[in-house]
Amino acid sequence: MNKEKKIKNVFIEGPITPAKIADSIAHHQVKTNIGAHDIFLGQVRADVIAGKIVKAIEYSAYEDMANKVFDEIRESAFVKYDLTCAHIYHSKGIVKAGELCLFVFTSSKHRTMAFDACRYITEEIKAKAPVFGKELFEDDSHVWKVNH
Amino acid sequence: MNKEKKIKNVFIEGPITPAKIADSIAHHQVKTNIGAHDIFLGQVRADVIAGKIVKAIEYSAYEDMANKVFDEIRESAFVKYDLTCAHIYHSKGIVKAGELCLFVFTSSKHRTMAFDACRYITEEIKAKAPVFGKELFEDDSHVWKVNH
Amino acid sequence: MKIKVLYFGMIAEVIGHDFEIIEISNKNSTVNELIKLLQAKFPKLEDMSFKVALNQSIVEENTKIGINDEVAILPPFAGG
Amino acid sequence: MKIKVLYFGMIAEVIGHDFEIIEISNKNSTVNELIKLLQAKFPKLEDMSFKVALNQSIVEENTKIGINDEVAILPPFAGG
Repeated sequence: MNKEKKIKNVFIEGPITPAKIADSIAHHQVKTNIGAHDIFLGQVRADVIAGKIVKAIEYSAYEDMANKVFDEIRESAFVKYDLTCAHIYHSKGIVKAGELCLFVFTSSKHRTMAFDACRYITEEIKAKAPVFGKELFEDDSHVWKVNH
Repeated sequence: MNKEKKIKNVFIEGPITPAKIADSIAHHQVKTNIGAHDIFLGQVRADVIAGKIVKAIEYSAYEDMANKVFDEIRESAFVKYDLTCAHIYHSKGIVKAGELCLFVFTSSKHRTMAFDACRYITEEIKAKAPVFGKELFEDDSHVWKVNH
Repeated sequence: MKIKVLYFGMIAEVIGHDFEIIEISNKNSTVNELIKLLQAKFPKLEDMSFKVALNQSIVEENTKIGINDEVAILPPFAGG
Repeated sequence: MKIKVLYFGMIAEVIGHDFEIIEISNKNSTVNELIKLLQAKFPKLEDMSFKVALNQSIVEENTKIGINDEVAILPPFAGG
């Protein structure tokens, strides 16, 4: 039974929609041992950089490695925290300013675990996932985004 | 100009729907200075108490005071944290197991503030809002819920 | 003087109403005196945990009650 | 030996491709030697910050590169 574990694809083409988030929440209503959910959403900002406004970010990734990293982060969250569920979705391709690029969703019996795990997963993603972002300006020039 | 501040009504009759949450998220996509949202959702658990399963919680509140308390909590979050937006919705009436009874939504330029504020608001609500919950069992008996 | 006292949750259940008009002794009555009066009337209250709000703010037991104050007896909170 | 090197983000932009087949000196080549070779070919890389992954895990510069290793040059991360 040395079957290799199937790694989930975390990437969604384009922005993550509010409808997608509502669907995910609705799917958890059958799990009546859950008392608390925490959801983190990353939204693309129309930052002003050297006088030019960011109109979108174009995300690219080393997808195979990124999916492996997302899976490891998720697994480690289940080890560290008493979770019922944990889900991660990240955009690839163009996400306009105001649209959502990251959706982290943790659920637990009690709020402390849901809060701690959501924050942990988000910080781990920012630090460890090989995802790259090209901030596009109105004049079609760009800069590369770097996480802090 | 000694006009009294209009206090927002935080209460929603019955459960908070995933569609309501999606709508709230969508309304924030025009605010392109937001980079991070954190959402806390409270969900009614089908706890087993003395061998009986909770089928729903019936929420009641000292509504005028609760809305004042929610408003104070929200205002204090804006003082403590650098927030763009903060919203609170709480159910009144019957919320079945698996359905949502609390929706806290914070938005900021950066993730730290959104996370900290969402947790702060949630803890403050649990401690300070005069909201009462009757845990209803299948046999129509009940117990009163107490926050910890 | 007569004051209106609001009851909530398990307190309202024990007392059997959402509110009552209560006669308290004089203009210097405190929250503590009101509690004693209610406990004499409803002995079950002695075993129950609650807070008292005057005009929608939680107050200490030594707070004086005024004639137009909105008084509320609040059982443990269960919001969220 | 020949190895395949993957480029991402601003690194791919500077180099002009998403991947290249690179000839490295021998079977004991390290990540550090590959970096020096790439910097000689693309001087702009000297001013850039990046990490190297072997088979989808970040490695140190003294790690040896094997013939079937998947090598990737990764600029700073910007996920979320």
